[in-house]
Amino acid sequence: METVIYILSWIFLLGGAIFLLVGAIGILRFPDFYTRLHAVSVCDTMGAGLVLAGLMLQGGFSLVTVKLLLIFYFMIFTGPTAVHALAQAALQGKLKPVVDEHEQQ
Amino acid sequence: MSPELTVLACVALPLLAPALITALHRWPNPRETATLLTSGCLFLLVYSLHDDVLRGSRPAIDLAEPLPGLKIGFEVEPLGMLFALLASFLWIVTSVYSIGYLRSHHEWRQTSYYSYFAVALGSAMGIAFAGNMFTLFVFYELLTLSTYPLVTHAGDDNAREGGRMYLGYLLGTSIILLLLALVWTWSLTGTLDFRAGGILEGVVTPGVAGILLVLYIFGIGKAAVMPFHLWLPAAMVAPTPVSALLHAVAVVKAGVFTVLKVVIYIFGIDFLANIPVTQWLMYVAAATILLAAIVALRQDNLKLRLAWSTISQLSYIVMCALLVTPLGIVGGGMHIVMHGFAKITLFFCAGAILTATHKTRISELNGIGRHMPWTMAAFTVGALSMIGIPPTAGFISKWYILLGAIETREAVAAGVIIMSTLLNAAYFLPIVYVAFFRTPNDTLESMPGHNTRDTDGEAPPLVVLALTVTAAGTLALFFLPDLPLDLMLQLSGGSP
Amino acid sequence: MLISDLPVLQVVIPLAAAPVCLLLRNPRHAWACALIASWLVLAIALMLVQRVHAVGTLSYAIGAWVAPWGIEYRIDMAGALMVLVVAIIGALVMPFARRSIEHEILEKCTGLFYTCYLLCLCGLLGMVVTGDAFNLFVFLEISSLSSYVLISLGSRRRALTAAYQYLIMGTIGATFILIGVGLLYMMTGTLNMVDLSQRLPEVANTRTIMAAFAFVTVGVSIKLALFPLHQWLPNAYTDAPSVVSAFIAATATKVGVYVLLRFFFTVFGMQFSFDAMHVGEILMLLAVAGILIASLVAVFQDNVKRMLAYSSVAQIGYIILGISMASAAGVSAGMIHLFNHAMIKGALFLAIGCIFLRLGSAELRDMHGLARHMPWTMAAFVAGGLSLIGIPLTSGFISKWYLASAALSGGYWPLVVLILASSLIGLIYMWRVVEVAYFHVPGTMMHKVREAPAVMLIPTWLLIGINLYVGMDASLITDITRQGAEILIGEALQ
Amino acid sequence: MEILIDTILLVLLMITGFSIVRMRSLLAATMLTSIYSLLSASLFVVLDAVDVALTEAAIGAGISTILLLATIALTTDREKPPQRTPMLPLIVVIITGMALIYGTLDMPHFGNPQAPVHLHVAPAYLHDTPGEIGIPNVVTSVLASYRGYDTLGELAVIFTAGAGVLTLLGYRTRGGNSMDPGIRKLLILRVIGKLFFPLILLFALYVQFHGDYGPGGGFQAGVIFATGFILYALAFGLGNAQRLIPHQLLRIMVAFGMLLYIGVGIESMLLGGKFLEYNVLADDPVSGQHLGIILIELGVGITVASVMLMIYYVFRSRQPEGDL
Amino acid sequence: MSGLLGLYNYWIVIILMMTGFYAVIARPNLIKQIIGLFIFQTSVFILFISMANIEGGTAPIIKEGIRLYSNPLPHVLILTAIVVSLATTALGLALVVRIKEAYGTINEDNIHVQDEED
Repeated sequence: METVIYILSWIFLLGGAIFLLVGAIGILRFPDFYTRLHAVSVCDTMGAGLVLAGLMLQGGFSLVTVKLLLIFYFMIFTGPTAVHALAQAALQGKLKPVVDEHEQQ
Repeated sequence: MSPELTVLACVALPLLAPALITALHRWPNPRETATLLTSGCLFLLVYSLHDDVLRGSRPAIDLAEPLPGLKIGFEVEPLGMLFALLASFLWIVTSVYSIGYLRSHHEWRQTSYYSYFAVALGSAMGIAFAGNMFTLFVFYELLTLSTYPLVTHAGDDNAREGGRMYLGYLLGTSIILLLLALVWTWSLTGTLDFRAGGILEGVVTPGVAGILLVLYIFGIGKAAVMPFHLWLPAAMVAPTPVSALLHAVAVVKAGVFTVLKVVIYIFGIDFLANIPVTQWLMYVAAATILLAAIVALRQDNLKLRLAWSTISQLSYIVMCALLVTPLGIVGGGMHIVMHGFAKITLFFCAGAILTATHKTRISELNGIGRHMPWTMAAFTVGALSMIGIPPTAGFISKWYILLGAIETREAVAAGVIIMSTLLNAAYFLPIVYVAFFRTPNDTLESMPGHNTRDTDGEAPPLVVLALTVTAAGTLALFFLPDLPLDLMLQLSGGSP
Repeated sequence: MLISDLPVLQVVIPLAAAPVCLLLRNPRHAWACALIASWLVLAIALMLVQRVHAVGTLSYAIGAWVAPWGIEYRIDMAGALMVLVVAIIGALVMPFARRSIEHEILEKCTGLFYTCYLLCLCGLLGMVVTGDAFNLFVFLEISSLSSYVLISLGSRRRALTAAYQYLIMGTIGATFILIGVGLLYMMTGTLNMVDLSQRLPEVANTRTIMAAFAFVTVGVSIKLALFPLHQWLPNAYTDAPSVVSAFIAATATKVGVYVLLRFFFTVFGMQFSFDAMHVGEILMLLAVAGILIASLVAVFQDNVKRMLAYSSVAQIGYIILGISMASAAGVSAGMIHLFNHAMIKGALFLAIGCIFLRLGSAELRDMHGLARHMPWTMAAFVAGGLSLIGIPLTSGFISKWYLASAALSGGYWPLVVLILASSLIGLIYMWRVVEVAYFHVPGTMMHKVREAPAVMLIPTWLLIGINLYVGMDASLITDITRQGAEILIGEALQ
Repeated sequence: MEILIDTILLVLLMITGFSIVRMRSLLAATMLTSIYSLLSASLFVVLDAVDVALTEAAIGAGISTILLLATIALTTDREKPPQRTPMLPLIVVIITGMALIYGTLDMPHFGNPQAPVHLHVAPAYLHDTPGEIGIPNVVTSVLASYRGYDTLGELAVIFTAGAGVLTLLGYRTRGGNSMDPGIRKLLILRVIGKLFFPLILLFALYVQFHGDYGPGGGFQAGVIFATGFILYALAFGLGNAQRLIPHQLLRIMVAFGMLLYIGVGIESMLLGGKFLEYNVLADDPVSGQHLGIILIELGVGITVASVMLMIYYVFRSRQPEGDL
Repeated sequence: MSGLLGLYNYWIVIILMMTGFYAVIARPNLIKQIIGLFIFQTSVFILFISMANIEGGTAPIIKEGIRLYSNPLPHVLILTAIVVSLATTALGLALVVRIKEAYGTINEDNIHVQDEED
């Protein structure tokens, strides 16, 4: 049983890490602010969630898991809110999204 | 009053007088009365001490001890007694003169003038009665500072320039050289007391003593040994009474007095005689005598000529001190008094001429003796005394100096005395000649816009009174030199 | 509360008074609060000096945790002297402050001004009495931060840049001290100064300790404005409100010097500092350069406060010069000058404060003929100036005398000449002011100028009085400094 | 493992540090500074300094960033390229760095249990805390009791900063009900803000009173408390936040916290002990210590929270109305 | 860890410190200077915390069964120092705001130019 949980937790952890990595690559590769924001927000929520889940599995039924749950709770609220605020601010700052010129024509 | 308290009073009285003078600043007559009263009292106080001193007692009192081993204290000894008598007596005369002079010139800030004058005199008293070198140094600096406002009394750019030089030279030499010498002496001996026979003998090598002597002689800038003499002509921007009392008597004599004190009580004559540097310094003084006299020859401004003459005469005294013989010391002490009377007379005359005719240049004085007979007669007496012709006081001091030079077989010194006598004659007698024997040319009567009331006749009576008194003193001291002579002989401890 | 609690009380009283000041709405009340606190501090300081004199070094374990586990307050004779300096200046500046501050800074800031002043006072006192290296850093920061604020309150906008510059340099200095203390702790495991001094000899020849020494020295040198780390000082003193200039000029750098003394002699020990690290030679060189250059720069200043500020840099040079001789005579001379200079500079800056109140300027060109309208103020200025130059019967003379004789006995010939000659440069710059104030014809603006109020003149003259008293009878102060120097040197010799 | 994390974090710190120096945009530099602070907080956790990590995260990454942002909003976010040659600073820096590296050569190695720091003074804290103070968190016991006076000094520093900022920038009251128009649009932010505000306060209280047993204490709690209100002010506008906690109240609280701390010290003196000797506060020394620590931590918390909030108010109130 | 590797940690910290220090003294922008100061100080904190570390130790919170704790004293010192650093930053920034209002710039070079003109 323990081995199963252990392996499972590592799968979660690694999966989370991959999501985070992808998000980071997205930040670097995407062309403009909004798309980058998109990449990071989506991947981060998922990645962080997976990492937390993995950690919870390792922690078992203890105070640590409760704390991790709380963190998860905070994360799912704050992450999107922050991204929303950022996008809103960019929009207010008259930042135009980059649009593919071929399509526009 | 016990002698100790009298000593204290002598110093404190003039230092406290400004309070009274300032309090009376709205009422000129009481204010001047206060000055006169103070000076009179001071002289009486000082005079009351001289008996004790002649009988051999040395009233002493200690006031404070700012640093361990360094006291502010007073002790009266013959040389100081002599200096104090001179300064306090001439203060009375100068006060009288000042009143006449300042009022006729409508000078501003008379209250502060009298106040600082009193402080300067107090400092001179402090120097005279100083019981140790530290006290002397304190009052030496106080004298510099209290005379600074007097030098710059006029308050214009000229005065400021002169004041700067005055302060720069006097504070500069005293702080860098004299203070260094003091600190050094103190660190070597642990004391700065004046002791008969000196405090340095046996403590330092002749080499160090030589350096110290150089520091002392040049550090005492008030003695105006070249090359630290330029402050004296610069100080001539002061009102004439200031030049008269301070820069012919109190300040400069304080300088040479300090030199004598250092020679007698810090080094000791016997010790000093063995230091080779002494002789060299004497030659410097001798050179100063001659050079200053030559410069004096070329001055057209009367006060400046007198100032250069003072430089020359001061070095007489320094030279005397450096002859390191009792006779020389006697001569030096006597010259302090004799030159004091003569030079103050000459300055009074210069001031009187300025007051009466607004003239400062010698070349403008043609025939002035006819308009101002009293003044010019007094001037003649002073000039004769400076040259050393009997029956004036100058003869006596020169006599002793010459004796001292001969005793030590210093041909150079003797030669210099003779030479400078000739030079003195060369720069003073022409003035007398011009004043009495040349016909007045354009200047006196026909100057346009000139106030005729002033031109015709003498200066204000108070001025004339003062200069007559000092001229009479110059003559009297020739016939009655006992008081100063007794004091000096007691100091040198023997008969002439 | 007993007599034995005095060491901590003198720091806690201003510290407690500061929040009270913040609460008081009325600036007058805040002023009264600060006044009472600073007078209490003075009373305690006097009692402390007397107690240290009677029973020797005082030690107070805060929280009853004995050193090195707890923080210790330690007052020996040198510390007591410093406490006295700070307390005297603090107590005399306060009565002066009310009028001056009402005139110079905005009304809504006055209450806060007193809060910051009290904090600064508390920080300086804490630095002096603490026996713990890290606690020193904390109180250093209290005093520094509050002095940045105090300086920034000056009426010109340059005050802001001056305060900012001071903040940057001060923080760099403090961080250097922190690094040094950290390295010391790393090698010894303790922060208590006495404990440090006992444990250091074992590790004294390690490179870490040498680096620690260098960092502490540089850090403290910035705080005390040792040439050439003095750049913050002229601006800060020039543009701060007059009261602040007086208070900080008289205390802050002096406390810095004291901290340096503590580190050199108590913590690192004389042998390490002077024999192994050769700090004496370096300091002497810097002190000489500082004295000469800063004095010369002072001559060319047209703002009197700036001139005094440069003169402060030079005077700090004298103090350091005394210390750099590493002899009991030298250290004691340095401490005498430390005390005297605090009193002199305090008085001079207060006099300038009086002038500023009436003129609204400290520029030389605005002071033409000022002496006729403000005779007492200018007389105080002249008296302070004479003391700065070192005229006999003033305290400046005493310190120059001791410095010169210490240099003589140490065989430093050229230094004696330098000490004496540089006082002449002092004469030049002081006399520029005197000439302008006494000899120039007053301008038209001058007619409205009146003498400063008595509440400002009295503290100024009290400081001048202290100067003159020390000049007349220095035995009290030389006694204290001699004991202080002996303790410092003696500890090093053990 | 720890060493690996440690090394990676250090490398990241270096990268961040260099980027900050090179960065021309001050806004970006500020964000990187915040990251720098967060990275060092992580490093502190790795190095077993949990209390420090919490503080660094709250203060370094939190409040400092907010202040920097507020300043940039009031000034400018572009840095002009430097005109002077950076040679002299470079030399100074290199010399200083070399001196330090020279100093490290004789240092005890990283983590060495035989280092002097682990042999003197500190073992006594670890050994005596349970008996003398009776709380498990040794950091708190040293902070609040053994070196309680340092903490008082530290509080005084914060107090000085508060008074100083207030003196420098002054305080301008903002119209009562106004809400920044920029914020009015952000409905989501407001909702989330309202949701989190009580949670943050709750967390602050936890950190405050749990400080004896785990990481935390007055400083951290105070900062978190202030952060909660800052969030509120961001979401609902400064005016509303000020109605919740008026400036005057802050002023009183700032002073009250200080006085509480000093009061505990004076009280212990009055009871016959030394300054800050908590043992005398109760019959039993250990409970006296407990009481003392709780009281002073409370004082710290109150003052820190109110100073932080006050500084924020002051900075924000400088901004023209309606500006974010 | 042994040899030079044992000092590696310190060396990186020193580089960090110098990075911040450089920003303080080389950059004319006032905000950048404050940021530099902040980095300088934070790096010093890392130095302190590094020295508190003990191999195999845990956080200094007493628990049953654990014998090795890292040194709590540097932690306490750094808690204080962090607060001090914040106080400095806050004051510095307040000054920067005032300077901007008074001079219209936060570039040191420009400020000097204006000061010269005064």
